[in-house]
Amino acid sequence: MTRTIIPFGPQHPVLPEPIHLMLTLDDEVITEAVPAFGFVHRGLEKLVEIRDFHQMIYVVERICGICSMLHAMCYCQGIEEMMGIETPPRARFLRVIWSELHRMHSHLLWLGLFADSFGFESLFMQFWKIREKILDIDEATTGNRIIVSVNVIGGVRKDLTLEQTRGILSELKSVETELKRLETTILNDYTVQNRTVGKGVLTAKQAYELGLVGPTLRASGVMQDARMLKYAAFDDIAFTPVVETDGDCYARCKVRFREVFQSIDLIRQAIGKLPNGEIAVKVKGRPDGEVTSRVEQPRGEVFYYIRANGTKHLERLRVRTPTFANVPALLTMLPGAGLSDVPVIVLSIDPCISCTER
Amino acid sequence: MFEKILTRARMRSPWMLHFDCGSCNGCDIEVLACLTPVYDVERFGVVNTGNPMHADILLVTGTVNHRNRNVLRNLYDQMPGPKVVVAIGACGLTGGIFRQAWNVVGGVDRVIPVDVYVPGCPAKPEAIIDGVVMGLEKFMEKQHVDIS
Amino acid sequence: MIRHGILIAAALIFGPLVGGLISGMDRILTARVQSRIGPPLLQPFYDVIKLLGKEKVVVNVWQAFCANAYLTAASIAVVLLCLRSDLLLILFIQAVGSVFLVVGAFSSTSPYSQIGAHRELLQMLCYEPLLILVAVGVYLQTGSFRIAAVHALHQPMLLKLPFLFLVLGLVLTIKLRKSPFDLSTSHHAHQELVKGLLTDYSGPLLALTEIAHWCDTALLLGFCSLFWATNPIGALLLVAVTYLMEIWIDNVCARMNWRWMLGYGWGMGMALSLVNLVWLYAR
Amino acid sequence: MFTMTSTILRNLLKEPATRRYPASVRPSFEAARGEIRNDIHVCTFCGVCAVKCPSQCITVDRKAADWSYDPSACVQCGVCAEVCTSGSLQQARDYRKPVRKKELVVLKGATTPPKHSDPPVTG
Repeated sequence: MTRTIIPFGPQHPVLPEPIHLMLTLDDEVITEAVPAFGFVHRGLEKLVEIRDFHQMIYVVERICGICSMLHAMCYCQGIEEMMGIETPPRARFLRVIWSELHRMHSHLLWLGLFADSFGFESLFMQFWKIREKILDIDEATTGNRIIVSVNVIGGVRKDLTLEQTRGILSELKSVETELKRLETTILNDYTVQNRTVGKGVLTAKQAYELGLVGPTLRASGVMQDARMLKYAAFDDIAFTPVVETDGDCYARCKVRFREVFQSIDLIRQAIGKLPNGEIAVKVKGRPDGEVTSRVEQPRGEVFYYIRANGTKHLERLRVRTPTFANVPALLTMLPGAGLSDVPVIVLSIDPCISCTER
Repeated sequence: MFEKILTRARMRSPWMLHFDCGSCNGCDIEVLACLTPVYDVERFGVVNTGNPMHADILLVTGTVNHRNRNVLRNLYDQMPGPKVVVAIGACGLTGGIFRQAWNVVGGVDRVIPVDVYVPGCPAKPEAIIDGVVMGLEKFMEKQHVDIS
Repeated sequence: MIRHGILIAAALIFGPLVGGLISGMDRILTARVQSRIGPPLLQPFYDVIKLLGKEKVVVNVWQAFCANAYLTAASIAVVLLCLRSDLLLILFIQAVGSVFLVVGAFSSTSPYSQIGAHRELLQMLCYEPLLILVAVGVYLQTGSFRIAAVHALHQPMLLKLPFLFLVLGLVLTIKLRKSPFDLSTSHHAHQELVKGLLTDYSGPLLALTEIAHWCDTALLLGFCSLFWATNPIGALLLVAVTYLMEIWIDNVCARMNWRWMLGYGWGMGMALSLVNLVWLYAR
Repeated sequence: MFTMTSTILRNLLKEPATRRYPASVRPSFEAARGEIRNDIHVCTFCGVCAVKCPSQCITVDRKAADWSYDPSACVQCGVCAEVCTSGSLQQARDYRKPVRKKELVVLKGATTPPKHSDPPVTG
């Protein structure tokens, strides 16, 4: 067979999101991959001109449904820093709990989609079955399965009762046992390893030079995690990033799988140390000045730049999302890979196109 | 007689095509979650085909923008009839919270005819199942229209 | 003559019917092992009736002809099996049908369809030699390629050809498009080629290929049943166990790539067949 | 290889995880954020909800005593119910059902709006 050009996307069942990849194939081996973006661009950063800075929380929350909690948290932390608001300790711990729940649901979703990318449908179903438990916790405590809308400037909107924290802990226990059962399959199965080990390898140097973030970077052996900045309540919680050294799809899978357990541990710590008190402080005045804010999302570090001018509308909002940083890795890894490895490699960076394009 | 059997078969075997038309992933994931064990829409014969040529029911999530409107139009045109379009989520209905953003055209119905609107942000899987079932009733009506 | 007529009619009706029912049961069981409820038993029939009633989109005339030819070949193969005809003839007619399916896919311009067709050719390259080897094993055992000779045996063939039965299982996995080998197209959408081979078949044409696929399923399971031809209950049990194993394999394996399939299929299949054939020959 | 076997056997022996949705409906969680309902007789038409709504899908006409909202643009964040001064806006637990046609919800109160002594203070 000679040269074939495959249009991968914008509508493709492997990746539900619209990204268009022009894959030039030479006998099922990729020689060139050219991405085309813009199918999800909504231009919401410009909405700051017509939405005030409180309303923008709900807009940035809808940049992406999978990392929504962390977008809002990053935005609120930025505004709080700008306005010099000290959030109550309880609110900071609650933010950690919900953000780690969000990370768990995102990673479980990814593990399922990843299993599906190499055609392991029954494994996909198992991960998504477990994920429903996390979503139930979210819905019971915040009111919505995915877009939790708990962050406000100065704290959080909802509180956890003692009963709810107990409920969370017992649910997490069952999630943990069910995940342990799948550990041998996703990490040790012959067919899974055959499809993931040695695929899309990035060395630590390459990964660092490409400017990758998040699990994709940590799987290449670079220890970097925005949670090490000790935002929210992370200064009171023991935390070491999960790092693997192989830098292939299997290592990325391993990092994310281990991070789910790490999140369970972090939530347990946060619930154990949850202080009493207020959950939000009253906000007075208008933001003025400029600030940057960083938070570790499931996909990596998100970066917000906010500039305000003392009115209720912000002057400029700029979001740099983790997938934006990780896409160059894709273009390095794809040439030379087989067509059947494309979904595995594309998913291994956990692309979130709606974040990237906003 | 054959018409009756055909309508019954159509109602029981809606193969779906899901197009993320610039959604925030919220509704997207809920559509996928419908396929998974807890909701399992395969009970109603729904299969995620991913191929417009095979699909009967088009689930669209998210806002339409100037770039993906052509893709949406193409997908709709490629589906052989009879077909049903279900718009999902506040964004799919009107553009939701983004409808004043500069690159947003608006709801899905600006580009293709929509049969069922499923509100919500994101729409719950139960609501999506309701929407699909409601869309299937359309097959029955369409049949009557065709005969008369 | 009348007996033959009835047999042919029965094969034409019950071949696809049995195949469809098996496919329905397959879907329910697959759903159950994935902790779901799954569709009703008659779901495949609803699907096909619906597809027959869809708007006809013909990419080109050649493809329409190919879909019809595939169905014709597949049903002729089932009829011949019921008439206890020549095993080699059946296998060749079945292969001709598959070739038509591939040619139809090649005739469209969609790259998905093209690559799917290419992979299907590789799959055929993998399983056809193995099928012939199984037929050779049957010949060595019975002294004839005719199925009637198998029915004349006093002892189940499985006892003499256990490894060749495993090889047939391997072929069945490829032919049923089950998981490690669902390369060219699969029953669910999530794969890099969308629907691969079947991408451009749509509406009534897709229904034809689906019915033909049921015939293929019935044919291969009928072939399996020959390994316990002495007793109908034994044959039924053997087929049931074989199919359960297929569902099991489907649900515990990831999809592999074609290199692995050729290596594993040929390596494992040839080795098992040779061991069995040498054993038969030496005895 | 075949490490998934124990999981699929366990699934086969246990009940499916499926909730048979239309046949059995799970009640919504207490905290669930569903559709917005306005008790128009209590509403004072102060317009805070319209100002605060992040999706800007509520319009209040004070003179005509009109309260209308676009359910198909609502993102169900619950801010309007939170800031409602008269307590007339409530967020129900149930999600809004799918519809065939998009419609605005227009509620008409008494033509002379009840006087409220306290003008709303926005924070």
